Amino acid sequence: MNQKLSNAQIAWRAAQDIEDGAYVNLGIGFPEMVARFQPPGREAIFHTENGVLGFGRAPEPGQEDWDLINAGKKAITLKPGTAFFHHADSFAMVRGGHLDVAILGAYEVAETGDLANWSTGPKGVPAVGGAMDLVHGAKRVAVITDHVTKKGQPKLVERCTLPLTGVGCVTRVYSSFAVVDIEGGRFVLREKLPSLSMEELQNATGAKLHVEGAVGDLICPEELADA
Amino acid sequence: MNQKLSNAQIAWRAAQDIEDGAYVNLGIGFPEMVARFQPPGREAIFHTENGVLGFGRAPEPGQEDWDLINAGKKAITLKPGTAFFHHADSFAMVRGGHLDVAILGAYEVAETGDLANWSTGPKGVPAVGGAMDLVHGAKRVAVITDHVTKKGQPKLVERCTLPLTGVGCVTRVYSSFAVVDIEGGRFVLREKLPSLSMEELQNATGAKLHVEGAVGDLICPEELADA
Amino acid sequence: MDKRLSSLSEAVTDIQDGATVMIGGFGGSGAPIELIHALIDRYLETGSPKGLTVINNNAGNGHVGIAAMIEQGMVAKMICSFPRSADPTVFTQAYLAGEIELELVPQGTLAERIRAGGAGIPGFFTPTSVGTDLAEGKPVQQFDGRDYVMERWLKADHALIKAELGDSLGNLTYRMAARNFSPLMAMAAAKTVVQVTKAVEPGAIDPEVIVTPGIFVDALVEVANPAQEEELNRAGAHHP
Amino acid sequence: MDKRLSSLSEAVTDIQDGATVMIGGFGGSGAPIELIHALIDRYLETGSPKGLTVINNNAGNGHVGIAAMIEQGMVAKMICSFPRSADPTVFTQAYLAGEIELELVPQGTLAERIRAGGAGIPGFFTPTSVGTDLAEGKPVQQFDGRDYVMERWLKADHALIKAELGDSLGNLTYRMAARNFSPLMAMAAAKTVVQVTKAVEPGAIDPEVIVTPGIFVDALVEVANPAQEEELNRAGAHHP
Repeated sequence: MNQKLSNAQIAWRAAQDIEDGAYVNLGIGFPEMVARFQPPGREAIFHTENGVLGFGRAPEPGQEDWDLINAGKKAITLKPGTAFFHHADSFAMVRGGHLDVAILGAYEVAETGDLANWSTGPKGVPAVGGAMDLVHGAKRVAVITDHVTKKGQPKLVERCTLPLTGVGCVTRVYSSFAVVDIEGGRFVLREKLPSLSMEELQNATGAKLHVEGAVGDLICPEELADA
Repeated sequence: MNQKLSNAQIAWRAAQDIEDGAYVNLGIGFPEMVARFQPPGREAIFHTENGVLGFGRAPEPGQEDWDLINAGKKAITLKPGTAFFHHADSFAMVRGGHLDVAILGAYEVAETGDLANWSTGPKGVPAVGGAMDLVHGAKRVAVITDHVTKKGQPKLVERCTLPLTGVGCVTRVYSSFAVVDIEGGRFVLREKLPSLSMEELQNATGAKLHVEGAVGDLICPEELADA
Repeated sequence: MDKRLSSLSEAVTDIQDGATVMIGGFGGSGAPIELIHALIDRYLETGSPKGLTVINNNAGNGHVGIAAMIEQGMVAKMICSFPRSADPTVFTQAYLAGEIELELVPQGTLAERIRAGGAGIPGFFTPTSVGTDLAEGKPVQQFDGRDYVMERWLKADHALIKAELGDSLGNLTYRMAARNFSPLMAMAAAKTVVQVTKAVEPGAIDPEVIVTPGIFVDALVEVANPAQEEELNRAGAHHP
Repeated sequence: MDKRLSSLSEAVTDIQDGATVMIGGFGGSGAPIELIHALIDRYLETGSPKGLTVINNNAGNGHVGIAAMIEQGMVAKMICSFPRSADPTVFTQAYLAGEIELELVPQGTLAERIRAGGAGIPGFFTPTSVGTDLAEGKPVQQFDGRDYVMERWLKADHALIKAELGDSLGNLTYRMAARNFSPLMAMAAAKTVVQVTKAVEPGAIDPEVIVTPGIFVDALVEVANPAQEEELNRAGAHHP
């Protein structure tokens, strides 16, 4: 069971479900990678909560303008149609249901749709950013994540043990092993790595994986395997 | 008792209390006239709730641009420093306590500071506009009004009989006879027409006029008497 | 993705009977006359849409725009702050005859309720209207010793607004005081359709001066040289 | 009326011990470095102001700006959404040592609470944080079958922000993503002081593109070629 998708492959798979013209917010860190893999012929419009809509790719090193950054404080660029606005308008977009998709990272996702991704407990400095707004704002909240922790513990669980970001908010998980929908308080398996048996996948998952209809093969570009 | 100030004289008197640089909203109709009488060397900045701050005087007839109007739907003009904004920002200015003065008309003002100026009762079509926001937003709410109705009934009263615009909101009344402050639920006379006796003034007033210290002479430019 | 439509009739085709429609404008400034008239024309041809709830600061003036909608009997209810105007006879007659319902809302509360609808805020507290007839039946709560009224968000099925420049992504600018409620309504409606005086390509509007970002706009149609309601009324115009 | 000041020291002279201060910026974009450093310089000279409550999205980075304020011991409490950064050691050490208080607020709630403070809205309802630790102790109310948390406005004694153009009446524009919280903070503080990259005369800014109208601004000071926090930190700068 050492086969798994790379982060780039997970991000690629998540990008396949983003429609042309969709308004999308990508969480800071790993989810930002999704923007690299827009399918040909489709153009999503990316929102960053610090007040930019429709921005372009990262600038070349040395070309950064540090007044033009994303929520992860990374430099971005303009493209035709970019708009600036203040933070209250930005979160009106989020909370008001104007985003089509938010893609976030996770410490844990429960079969109830609960998400924990902001705090690993009382130690250290807590930081929440815009995650709690995003999970209750976007029309569709998806998670991209390794299927298990570095120690091999399931990240898809019955109930979250870490402090929650939101209750019943996630509807799809793109993991390093599978694509799983959350429907009616249950994990429903949609796609899995062909190399994994159902038993192996279930053993790596902290709650029951339901099967309804066909389970597709989760196949991502090989050239992203090392990315 | 047929001597009284003209509307222009009342507006002139109210204008004398507006400080240089004050942010001022003038109610639609009669209060708009206050803008004409800014004392030399002072410049107030006028706000209209439909989204313009720091506008200029009325345009010459024929020069109107009907996209540039005030709350009374009268044409206004730009001047250096004018700003446009939407209605939510405009009422953030009002409700958020950013206006120094609002000057409004009145059907009735009570010694409690209650104001009635939006509805004459259940007949006809009610219309409130921004009056209810203004009375609870501006740092100082003043009223300009005839001292009595056309039928000679007092407009300064113990308790309003008409539907209220706001409770305990007015602090000064500029009338055709007097300048009256509202303090601690009482009318306190500050200035009166020299030609009126205290008894005449009290008889024209629907609640007790208190005197604390000197009562000044209410003297306005003669040339405005017929304006 | 290109949000531009080629005709006014296409822009108003999916408004259903009984829908709630926000219409931009304060008096005549910002009134999307051509969109409104296209909607009236559709009603005259097809009998739909009718039974509408219309949200605007006013209730029409003269015999064009919202007044003409009321005159045709398309409007069941107005939500507004100031249904008086220089020539409000159409609304006044319908109202006094009991043919149209009125929800009167203080102007700042109206603006904030619409913004709240767009911003996902289902309720908020305001000092406006405390102790008056317009607060009747609404919850009152004290904060720091002062009373406030709780008001609910306002949303709509459709918004019809007018803007100055609009690019194909829906980014908008407005013209002077014609801005008023339109940026708020664009946020609060499930579907926002805009008549723009000039349609441009993305990038033609400086990102710093965009007032309504395209995420709030579903479709736009160019109407060069739009009619100004005030000028129509001064000329005694009727629609149709 | 001319709101322009001639020096940075004059701009920060009336901030008292224990004051609540909103500081613009998201990370380094929009951080009013020169105003902050002038405040630190005043503290180093006079011992005041100290015991401050600072409201910002973050809690400083490196050893300049807000991080330098914390490093000098001027800050009793941070209200922010994200006190982590590339180099947040100053806040982290003070926090873990119990020397600074933290009120953690979701970013959208922080923005809306500041706007509410500026707009005279003492409380509002949001779905954000429902069912989480950050909603603990806050009233929950149901609207249309969904739970919402009631949040209170945030106001401040002072706001220190950075803008691009500013005229003598206080009308402002911003630069790209440096806009972020600053227009909201300008509304919510009793006294708003702005460092502008270029001071201009009234009329030099198109009325359509003004982001913060002058009514929200009390004073401004020109700082041409302002430092960018991110660049300072990449260069390993310290203040003082």
